[in-house]
This record gives sequence, C-alpha cells and structure tokens, in this order.
Amino acid sequence: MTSLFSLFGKPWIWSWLAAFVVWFLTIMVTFGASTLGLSQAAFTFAAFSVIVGIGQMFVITLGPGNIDLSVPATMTLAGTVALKLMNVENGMILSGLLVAIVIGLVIGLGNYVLIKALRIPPIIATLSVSFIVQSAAIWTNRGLRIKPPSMLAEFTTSTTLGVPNVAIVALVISLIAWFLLEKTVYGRWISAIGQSMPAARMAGIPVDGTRFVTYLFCAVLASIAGYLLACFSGGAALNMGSEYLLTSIAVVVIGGTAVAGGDSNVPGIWGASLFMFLVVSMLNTYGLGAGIRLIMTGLIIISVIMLAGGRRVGMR
Amino acid sequence: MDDVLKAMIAVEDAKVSFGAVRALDGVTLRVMPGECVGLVGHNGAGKSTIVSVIDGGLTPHEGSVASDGERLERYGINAARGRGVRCVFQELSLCPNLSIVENTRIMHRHLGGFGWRRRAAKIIERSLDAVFPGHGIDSGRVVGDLSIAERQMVEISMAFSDAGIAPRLVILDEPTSSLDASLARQMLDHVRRFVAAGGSVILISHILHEILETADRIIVMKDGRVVAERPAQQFDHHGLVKAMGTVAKEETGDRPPRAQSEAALVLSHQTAGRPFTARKGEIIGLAGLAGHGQTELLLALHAAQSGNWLPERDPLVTFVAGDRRLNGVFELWSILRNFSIASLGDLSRRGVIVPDEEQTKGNDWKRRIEIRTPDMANPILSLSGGNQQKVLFARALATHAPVVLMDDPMRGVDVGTKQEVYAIIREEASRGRTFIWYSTEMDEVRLCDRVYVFREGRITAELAGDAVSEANIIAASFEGVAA
Amino acid sequence: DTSGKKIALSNNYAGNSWRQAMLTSWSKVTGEAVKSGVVAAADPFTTAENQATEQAAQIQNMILQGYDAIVLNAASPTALNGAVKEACDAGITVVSFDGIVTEPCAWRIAVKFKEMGRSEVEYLSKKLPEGGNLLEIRGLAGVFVDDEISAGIHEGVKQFPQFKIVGSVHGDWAQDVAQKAVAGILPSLPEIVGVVTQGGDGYGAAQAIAATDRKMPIIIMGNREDELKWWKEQKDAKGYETMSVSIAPGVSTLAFWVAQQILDGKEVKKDLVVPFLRIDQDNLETNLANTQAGGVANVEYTQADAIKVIESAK
Amino acid sequence: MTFRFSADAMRLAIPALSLTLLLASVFWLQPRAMSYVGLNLLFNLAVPIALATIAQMLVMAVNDLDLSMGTFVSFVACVSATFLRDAPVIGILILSGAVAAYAALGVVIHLRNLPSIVVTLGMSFVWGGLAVLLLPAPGGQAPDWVRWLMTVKPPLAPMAIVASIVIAAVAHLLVMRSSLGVLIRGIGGNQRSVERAGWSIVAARAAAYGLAGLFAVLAGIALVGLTTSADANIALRYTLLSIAGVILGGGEFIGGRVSPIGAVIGALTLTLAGSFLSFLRISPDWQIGAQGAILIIVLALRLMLNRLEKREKRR
Ligand SMILES: Nc1ncnc2c1ncn2[C@@H]1O[C@H](COP(=O)(O)OP(=O)(O)OP(=O)(O)O)[C@@H](O)[C@H]1O
Ligand SMILES: Nc1ncnc2c1ncn2[C@@H]1O[C@H](COP(=O)(O)OP(=O)(O)OP(=O)(O)O)[C@@H](O)[C@H]1O
Ligand SMILES: [Mg+2]
Ligand SMILES: [Mg+2]
Repeated sequence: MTSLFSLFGKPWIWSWLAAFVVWFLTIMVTFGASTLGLSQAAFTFAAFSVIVGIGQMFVITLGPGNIDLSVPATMTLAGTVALKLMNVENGMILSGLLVAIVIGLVIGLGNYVLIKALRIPPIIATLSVSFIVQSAAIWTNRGLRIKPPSMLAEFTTSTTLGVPNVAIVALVISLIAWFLLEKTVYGRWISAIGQSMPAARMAGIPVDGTRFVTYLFCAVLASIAGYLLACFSGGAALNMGSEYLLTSIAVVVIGGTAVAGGDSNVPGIWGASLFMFLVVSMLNTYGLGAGIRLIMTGLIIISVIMLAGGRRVGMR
Repeated sequence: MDDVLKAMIAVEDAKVSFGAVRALDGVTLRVMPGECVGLVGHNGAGKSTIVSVIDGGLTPHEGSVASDGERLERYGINAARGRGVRCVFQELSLCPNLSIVENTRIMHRHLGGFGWRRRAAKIIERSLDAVFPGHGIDSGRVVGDLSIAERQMVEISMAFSDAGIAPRLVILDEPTSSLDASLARQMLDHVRRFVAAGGSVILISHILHEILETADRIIVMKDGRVVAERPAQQFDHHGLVKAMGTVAKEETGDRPPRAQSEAALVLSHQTAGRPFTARKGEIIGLAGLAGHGQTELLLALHAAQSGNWLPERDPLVTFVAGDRRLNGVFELWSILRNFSIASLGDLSRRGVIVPDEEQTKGNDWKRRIEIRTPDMANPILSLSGGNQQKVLFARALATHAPVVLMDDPMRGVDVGTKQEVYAIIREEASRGRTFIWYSTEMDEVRLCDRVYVFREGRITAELAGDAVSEANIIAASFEGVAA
Repeated sequence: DTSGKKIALSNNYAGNSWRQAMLTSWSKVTGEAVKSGVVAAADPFTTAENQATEQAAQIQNMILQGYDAIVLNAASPTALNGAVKEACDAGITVVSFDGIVTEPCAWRIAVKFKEMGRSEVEYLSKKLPEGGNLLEIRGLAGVFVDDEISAGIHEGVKQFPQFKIVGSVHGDWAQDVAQKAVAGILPSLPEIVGVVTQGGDGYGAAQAIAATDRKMPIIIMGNREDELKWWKEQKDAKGYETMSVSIAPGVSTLAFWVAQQILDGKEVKKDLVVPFLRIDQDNLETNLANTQAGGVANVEYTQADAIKVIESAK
Repeated sequence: MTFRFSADAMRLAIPALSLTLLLASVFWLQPRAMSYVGLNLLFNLAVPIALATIAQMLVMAVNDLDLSMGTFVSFVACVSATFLRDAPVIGILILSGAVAAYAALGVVIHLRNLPSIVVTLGMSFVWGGLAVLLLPAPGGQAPDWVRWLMTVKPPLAPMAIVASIVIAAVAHLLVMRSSLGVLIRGIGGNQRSVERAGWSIVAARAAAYGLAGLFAVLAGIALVGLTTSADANIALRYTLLSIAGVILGGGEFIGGRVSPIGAVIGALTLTLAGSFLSFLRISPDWQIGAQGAILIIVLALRLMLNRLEKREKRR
C-alpha cells in the first residue's frame, strides 16, 4: 500500500498514467483487437521522440534558460549526409553512423561556443545555428531522397521477439542515460548545476566543461535519431526533423522533468513519448480534426505543469 | 500605559519564527514622537525582523502593533505607509533599471496623475537638498548608474521625502554602511533636525558612536529579545558592547600559541591592499565590517584555484558557503548527496559512483559532526538551518583539499554546534589543513592564528598571535573613519 | 522582344524534394533562356521560412529591385494579395503557379487539385468495382492545397458511394510524418482496400502498412522516385497495380514562359490550367527511368509548350 | 553640469546606429528604395512585427517570456479576417476575451509561480488549434477600415514610417512615461521593493500581460490589413522575431531593462535585414543560413558595444 502511494509521488507516473488511459481508450474502439498493433506502433515511433527527448532533457536539466532549438536541423543534416555517404551500400553503415555522430559533435560545439563566447541566450544561439545547419542540409544534396542501405532499412523497420528494433535501440540509449544520470559523477554534476550554478561552482564542479559536454551529448543524440529516422522512413527529407522541435521539449516537460532544471527522469520521457504518439492516434481514431488535437495538446501541457510544477521558483 | 497612548508606534510582545529559527521572541518596543531610538544587537539578533514588523511587511505570529493609541488589527504595508512609516532597508531596495524620479514614483503610490514626473522630481530633489546639501545628483539618472554611496543617499532622501503623506516615523536599517564620514554626518544631522521637528526615527547601526551621539534612547537586542533599554546618556561605548553580550561571554577555546612562520606557504594572492598569504596548518581570519571585501577575496581565491572546464583530481581549495540558499545547498537533493558532491572524485571509480563508499562516508560524518537526522536519504530541506550548515561543513571537510575557505559559515548555528565545529577545525588544522575564515563574530575571529582586517575592499591590517584582539580589530576596522 | 526584361521567382519553401526539383528545373531552363538572350535575368528567391508574411516582404523587395515580372509559388492563396496588388500597381506582371493567388490582377496557372482528388477515387472505382474502405492521408492542416485535394476526394466518394473513408490522418506531405500517423491509426481500422493521398506520403503509408500483416491496399502514389521504385518492385514481385498522380515540379518553367509571353505583349487569359502528371501501370517504367534518383517525376516545358497552353485556353 | 550618456541613451544609440548602417547599405545596393514608395515597401510589413515586438517586450519587462506570440497573432489574424468583418460585435468580443485570457495567464503564472516558458508553450498549441478551427483553409478578408488604414498614403512620409513612429511614441509614453509603465518595469527590476512600497504585484503583472495581449491583437489586425486575408500559420515566425527584436533593440531578458523605441527599431532592423539579404542575391541554398549568420553578427556587435559601455562606466 505504501509502495503504491510512493509511486504516485514519482513525477513520471503522470505521463505513464496518461499514456495508459489514452492507449486504453484507443484499443476499446476495436474492442481490443488493435492491442498488439497499436502497442508496437507506439513503441516504434515513441523511440525517436525518446532519443531526442533524452538529449533535450539533459540540456534542460542544466537549469533555467537552457534549451536546444537546433535539434530538428541537426537531425536533418545528420540523416542527409549519412545517407548520401552510405549511398545504399551495406558496407558503409558504420561510417555513416560515425559521420552522423561527428556532425552532432560539430553542431554541439557550435552551440556552446556561441552561448559561451558571445553570451547569447541558448534559445537564440541554438536557433541561429539551426538556420545555418538547415542551409547546410539543403546545400549537401538539395533534398534528394537517397535510400538507406538495405540491411539498415531492414533493421530499423523490423522487430525482435515482437519488440521493434528502434525501440530496443532507444531502450539501450535510455539505460545509458539513466546510468549516466543516476550512477555517475557527471549525472550528479548536471543535476547540481541545474539546481544552482553558483553552488555548483563553489562545490568545485567544472561547470563549463559539464555544460559543454551536455550540449554535445544532446546534439549527438539528435544526430543519431536523425540517422535512424532517415533509415526507418526510407530516406532523409529536408523537413524530417521539424516535428521534433516541439516534441522534444514537450516530452521532457510532460515526462515530469523540472523545467527549472536539476531534476530529470528517464522513465517519464518514455511515458510522455508514448502518450504524445497515442494521443494523436486516439484523436485520429475518433476522427477529431487537427484543431481540436492542437488545443488538447496545449491544455495537457499546461495541466501537467500545473500538477507537477509550481513549487519551485521557475525559469522566467 | 500613557506611553502606549502617545506612542507613534508600539509593538507588544511580538513573536516571529522562520521555521525553526526564532527571529523575534517576544519583543516590546515603543517609539514616541520627537524621539530617535537607537537599535543595536549582534548579527541575527532580530533587528531587521522587528523593522519588517513595524513597516507592515511581516505580520507577527503573536503580539500586536498599535499606533497613536489605537490597536491596529489589519496592519499591512499600506496601513503603515498611510500612517507615515518609511523605511530604508539594509539591502538596496531601489529598482536599478529605473531612474531616481521613477523610483520616487514607485515609493509614493499616490503620486500618480498627469505631470507626476515633474512633481516627483521636485519632491525627491527637495529631500536630497535637505538631507545632503550639495549632493550633485541629477534626479533623471538611472539608479543602476549611481555609485553605492549615491544609491544610499537617494534611498535615505526617499524615506524623508514628503509626497502628500508626511513621514512621521523613518526607520534606518544600517543607512551609513556605504557613506563616508561627511555624508554620514550630514545624514545624522538631518535625523536630529527631523526629530526636533517632531518626527520619530529608528536608527540601526553597527557603528556604535553614531548611535551613541544621535539616539535619544537605545534598545539592545539579543537572540530575538530586548536585553537592555536605556536613555542614550546612560550608555557609553563599552557599556553598549557589554550589553550586546559580546565581551561578557567567556573566553571560548584558548588558542595555544603556535609558531607558524616556518610552515610551508600554500597560497598567496595579490590584493588591492596588503598581499595575502596562507601557510600550512594556519587558521586565518578575515575580519572587518560586513561587506568590505572579505567574501570577494574568498571567491577570488576559489576562482583562481579551481578549473571551470576540466574536473580536478586534487583540488587545492574547498569552500563552505555562508549564504546557504545562494551558493550552498542543492535543494532538490538528499542530505547524503549534498554532503558527497564535493568529494565524488574519491567516492567513484572511473566516473561511476560507488554507492557503498558514499553511504559509509556519509554515515561516518553524520556521526562525527552529529547531523541530527534519522536517515541521510532525507531531503536536505528537512534539516534545521544549523544542521544544514553542518552538512556544508562536512562536505568541505570530507574532501582532501588542503585549504578550506569559509564564508561566515556559522550563521544560524547554535552555540553547542559551534563549539563542536571549532574543535574539528582545530583538530584538522593541527593535522596540517589551512583554514581561511571570514567571520562577523568576534569570538570566532579570536580563534584564528592570524587575522587580516578589511576596509573598503582592501586589506588594511594584519594581526598575528596576541595582537589578535577585539580592540585591535575594531581599531583597524574603523581606521580612517573620522568620528 | 523581351531580351531586356528581368523575371524573378518568388518561392516560399525549399524544404522538400518537390520544391528542390522545381528550383532545379527553373535554373536549368531559365539559365538557357538567359544565355540565349530571351530574357535579361531570371533570379530565384526562397524565403527562410514557409510564411506568407516573409513572402510578402520578398515580393515587395522584388518590386524595388525593378523586376518586370514575378513568377510566384505562393505560401497562401489569399495572404499575399496585398503584396501582389502592389506589384501589379507598379506595373509588374505576376504569374502564380502551383500555390496560386486569388488577386484578380495576377495570372494563375492552376492545377485542378480538386479534380486530382476526385480522379483518385475514380481510378479506385475502376480497379475495385465493389468498393470498400478507404484511408485518407491529408497534407498540412490550414493550407489551401490540403483542403482542395481533400474536398475532391470527398466529392469522389460521394460520386462512388461504394467507398467509405474510415480514417483520415495528417501526413504533412512528408514520408516520415505520414508513416507515423498511419501506423498510429492502422491498428484500429477495419480492412482497407485503398489509400488516397496527396503526394509525398504514399511511400510512408506503404512502409507503415508493410510493417503489419495486412494485405497491401491500393495506395495512390505521388510521383516521388522512391514511391515509383517501390511500386515497380511490388509490380515485378506480385503484379501490384496502382497509379500515381501529382503536379510536375517543372511547372515553374511553364510559368516562366507564360510570364515571358505576357511581357512579349501576348494576350493571355488570366486563368490557365495545367494537367497534373499522371503515371499509370503501363508507363511506370519509362517515367521511372526519366526520374532522378531521390527526386520527383518531372516535365520541363519549352516556349512552344507554353504557347500551346495559352492558345488552347483561348 | 556635464553632458553624459545615460545607460538608456546608449541602449538606444546602438540599435539606431545599426539600423542606419543597414539602411545606408540597402540604399547603396538599391537606390530605388530611396523614395516614398520604396520606403513603404521596405517597411510596411515591419508594422505588425513592431507591434508584436512591443507585446513581447511588455512580457519581458516583468522577466517572463512569451513563446505563444506567433500563434496568438495568427489567431487574431484569423478572427480579424472572419468575425471582425462579418460580425464586428462578436469579433470585438472574441478579441477582448483574448486580451483577458492574456491577463489571466499573467495572474496564473504569478500566483502558481509557474515557468512562463512552459505555460506559453502550451498556450501556443491552444491558439494554433483555435486558429485552425476558425480557418481550416486560408481565406477570410480584412475589414475595409483595416485595409484602408494599412494602405493610407499620408503626406510627407509613407504609412510604414508614420505608423512606426506612432507605435514607438505610444509605447514609449505607456512604458517609459506612464505610472503603469514604471510599475511594470519596476517589477522586472526589483519585485521585492515594489511589493514593499505597497503595490499589488499580481495586478501589475496582469496589466503587463493584458497590455501585451492588446498589442498582439493590434499586430494581428495590422497584419491582416496588409495581407488582406489570413491563415492559421500566417505569423508563426513572430515568436522568435519578436524576441530577437526586443534584444536587438537593446532590451534584456531579465532586469526590466527594455526600450520601446529600441524595440521598434529592432523590428525595423530585422525586416530590413531580410531585404538586405535578398538584395545581396545570396545563393538560394544559403539564404536561410544567412539569417542565422546575421542574428549572430548583430548579437556579437551588441556584446562588443556592451563591453565598451562597461568600460565607459568604469572610467
Ligand atoms: N526570510 C527569512 N527566512 C528564514 N529566516 C530568516 C528570514 N529572515 C530572517 N531570518 C532569520 O531571523 C533571524 C533574525 O534576522 P534579522 O535579519 O532580523 O537579524 P538582524 O538583527 O537584522 O541581523 P544583521 O545585523 O545581520 O542585519 C536570523 O537568524 C535570520 O537568519
Ligand atoms: N520539514 C521537515 N520534514 C522532516 N523533518 C523535519 C522537518 N523539519 C524539521 N525536521 C526534523 O525535526 C527535527 C528538529 O528540527 P529543528 O529544526 O528543531 O532542529 P534543532 O534541534 O533546533 O537543530 P538546529 O540546531 O540545527 O537548529 C530534526 O531532526 C529535523 O530533521
Ligand atoms: Mg533550531
Ligand atoms: Mg539586519
């Protein structure tokens, strides 16, 4: 009984609860016939939001004002360049992944250089970078859709023991993220910085180094997500990442991570990602239009922040 | 009873607590028209708190406020201002982004309407001219552009300004901390004029001669209570200090005379005044009036010795914060995590924290420094302030940094704990650790082997061995201040 | 004689393969026209973001730059009317295509999007006379083209009542978004026999359906190379049949020639119609062979083609 | 008394200088722009942006940030192109309701101590959804009086310039000269001391948000007047444009340091930067990236000038 009660104290429980309710409402339309299909689809597509969401979560954990708006452009550029480089050859799969990661590193570096050297607020710095990255993506191959190598396409679209492979990848990344956050010194550091930057400095934490690594990490995760998504959907498109700008932020917030920083949690990202996918599916299933869907999304975000937040001095 | 009827303001038996801290423990205080009351007491005695009660910003949990013989039930900021209560707060309370005229507008709620700028300018200029003749401050200037002294002048003039409701009681909480002697003189003269014209003033200051020569009556506070109240003529400097309880306290911990000069130099720093050096095993005090550059030196020492980009395996310095909220505790975390954050390097293998070692070390220090909690996994905010401070001590002492910087770390720490911590500090020092200790408490300063005295951001004196005494420190603190 | 005239292309979006193909066609055809001295300049401009306000500013800049004609693919059929009117008032010829504008002073090279939607259902009615359930994939909410095609599809369903639309999702004309949306609604749908689309989303739908154990319905394609390639594979493997329809990106070159003709003093009707480019089972291979890898099936127009279109409209 | 630059004057001088520079290079690239019609064409789309920037500035004055500005202006544009024309009374009611909703947001954010960024992020979905419901496809038409207002040809200076000056003047009076403006900026500067002077912070914050809503409504109406009709996505860019405009105009994210005249100049600068880029004829591939580069360059300039200003102060 008490363990059940303490479960409700966890910030991530709300997103899982919401995802479950929506899932249930959706499968009831077919009286449960769609259970497996819907669940598989949900885990497949949630996987991409989870990967970018985790990166964004690390950045948001750094405290007020920290956010990365270059995620969509990073996804697009990484996907485009990697697929162009691999050029449908299975032998190039690893090189493609490496190139995607290098692109992530370069963009992360660019972001932090602007933030630190020019003292631009992260919101504007990462936005400016994203414009440049988007142009680079157009310039590299003018939007031609190159197919992924067959093995990679096969891998990203199939399942293992009924679990989508991309969901497994996302799960592995989540476990790594969870390990980093909960078990390592680095995780303690970002949480400390998010709670109070001066206190973190005084506690001897290398604040700039930690923030820098975090922005790198976010960009690399975005580029890996772009790489996988491009392979999954049969080619990179120039508008591929645009969806993930708001999604990456929304899953973090709905997942119960404190927007004021310092407190993050990985399970919530999964709950929120599943929820974001399922809510669209539910509204589509019930035949509701885009307008209602948007309004509900907005109201849900506000309700979650009202339920979960409001205790700490927020980011202004 | 007669007094109560006549009193401009009368606080009866006010009690205020902040969580576990008893800031006011039954304070009774009256201010008559045409009287300047001096209020003195050690840091944290509750002076600013009683000010907040009088100016309506804080409702006492027990007790009452009366004015002109009438008991005020719904007393708040607006009621107080309506009765002519004005306040100059200890910390800057102007809006730095606004001009002086605009700040005047904010302070006087009823100044609105067409042409308020002209009126506000006239009001504040008249008041500035009256308090600080020949001030040379243009009322159109933005407060952020003013020097600290100019800001304080504006604030003081603001309190004495009259925009419809004439000021009747002006509370000055350490108003002269940033003013030089002649400006302070001008202000004190104005206080006398104001009182002579029938106004009331509460004057709070740590500069005792100001109180002695300006106040009609002096109230001494200690630990949230009034411990003495007499006409000013009946006090002299020594009597006042004695009443504050500073000297009366028995000698805490005799400092064994130690020869230090041959110990290895661990730290040196070039400052605006004398050079700063620290040797192995020394306890070095930073003294002087609050806010005269001691914290800045500690921050500079810390910044110079710690990297911002790469983690350091063997940091030279560690820091104990005095301002817990700002740069001490991590509010979302447990006690254990708050404790271990600075020594994670020792508690981890290849970046991975070893939970058992963390737990063991945490429990070890919990016992050693007696952190009063059933479980180190409890949130840090469940601890009382004093216990939180102990955690910060443990955090610093648990590292193997050879130099510990302490920024007035005993705020809110009770006497018993202090003695425990003093013992630990002495023990660690004898093992070769260096402590650099800023303190506002004379007792603590006297524990030090060597003391640097600060004034206006520079080191003005260095005292060592037997020269470390209250008299010498006070003398050095006020060096250059004309009385 | 138009050898001294300058023409500008105002484009509101460059973020997909269709638009990129459109820009490429433009550069190719107008490059030659400039070289051979037919016109003095033909500069393409793209806004940073797909926003009517930005495009309006862009058109205003073109007025200042002294172009004689503006060829326009509009972000909104109505929101640019103010800027277009100003251009007309400045004596500039405005020719809109694909995303056309309603301002009467401009020329319109329209695609009958409604008819395109209707024809999809008509095609299905021939392949599946007994009808069945359809899934509709729409474009971007709040955009003109999306509304038009969708209206046409619904008209078609009214005309062929044996069909029923059992689900409708927004695919934003992007493979990955369509794939996601279809995968989400699919489990709750009954058997579907056809998927009606708007272009750019057919392959995504095919991927989403292939991931389940459903029978592959007839998915109307949108002329993207990856769609055609997938279709070809399916056709070779199990005789899969469908059709593909979309507007050819090269229509920008038709608009260019029309503008040139107008500048040349030709009498041209304000409303011209270009046929959409339709690919069927029998001409799939030829079209696929002519389509750039990763691109869109395309037709580029010549001056003669434009004259023909103008004549036939008279 | 010696004349010396106040921080406020410096804050204004920098943006004004960059606008002048930019305008000079635009005139040099395109001499045709140097005329009545030319100026109007260069600047008329800056009018709604300037209004939205003022709205954002009011929110930033109380240390908050509004991420829903773009969708809100789009929503207003949709209302203006439909209800405000066909049923003015209902239209006005809806728009007043929207302003009231903004004020309510200010109250909620203050009372529950919520992060404004997240609340307004949520609201951006809500406004966007309402706009799509109102206008599923682009359309509607601007009310005639709005259209007239935005195409009027005053003597001497074109509408765009006159409107910019009027907006700057009104906003300056409101924010810099009026008591309410002082109060709002005071909250950004030192909320505690404003509270201690006996003001109601909640009411002031509600007023700031309400005024922001009002300016955003005006932005939407002005926009429809220029474009003649609306769609649900018409002004999405205004969120970031308005933030950038405030920053370019010398405003700061926190501390209540804002400048309405600067904000209008910032909006004009941003609009002009777009024209400048298009006159430069950058390759289409890099047209988007150039926008990012310009943002970075301008902000870097600002940093440099800030350093200069600090050095000035230290002297
Ligand atoms: N807002 C607060 N929350 C918690 N504790 C507080 C708060 N304000 C004051 N205290 C505590 O109340 C006690 C009295 O504080 P007060 O500010 O009145 O002291 P003071 O006599 O003015 O000291 P000083 O001379 O340093 O100004 C102190 O222990 C202080 O830590
Ligand atoms: N909010 C709380 N939640 C849980 N436990 C609390 C909370 N506040 C206080 N406690 C516990 O109650 C006990 C008494 O607290 P109190 O603040 O009175 O300490 P104290 O004995 O006065 O110590 P100190 O010398 O540090 O003031 C402590 O063990 C503390 O951990
Ligand atoms: Mg206690
Ligand atoms: Mg005090």
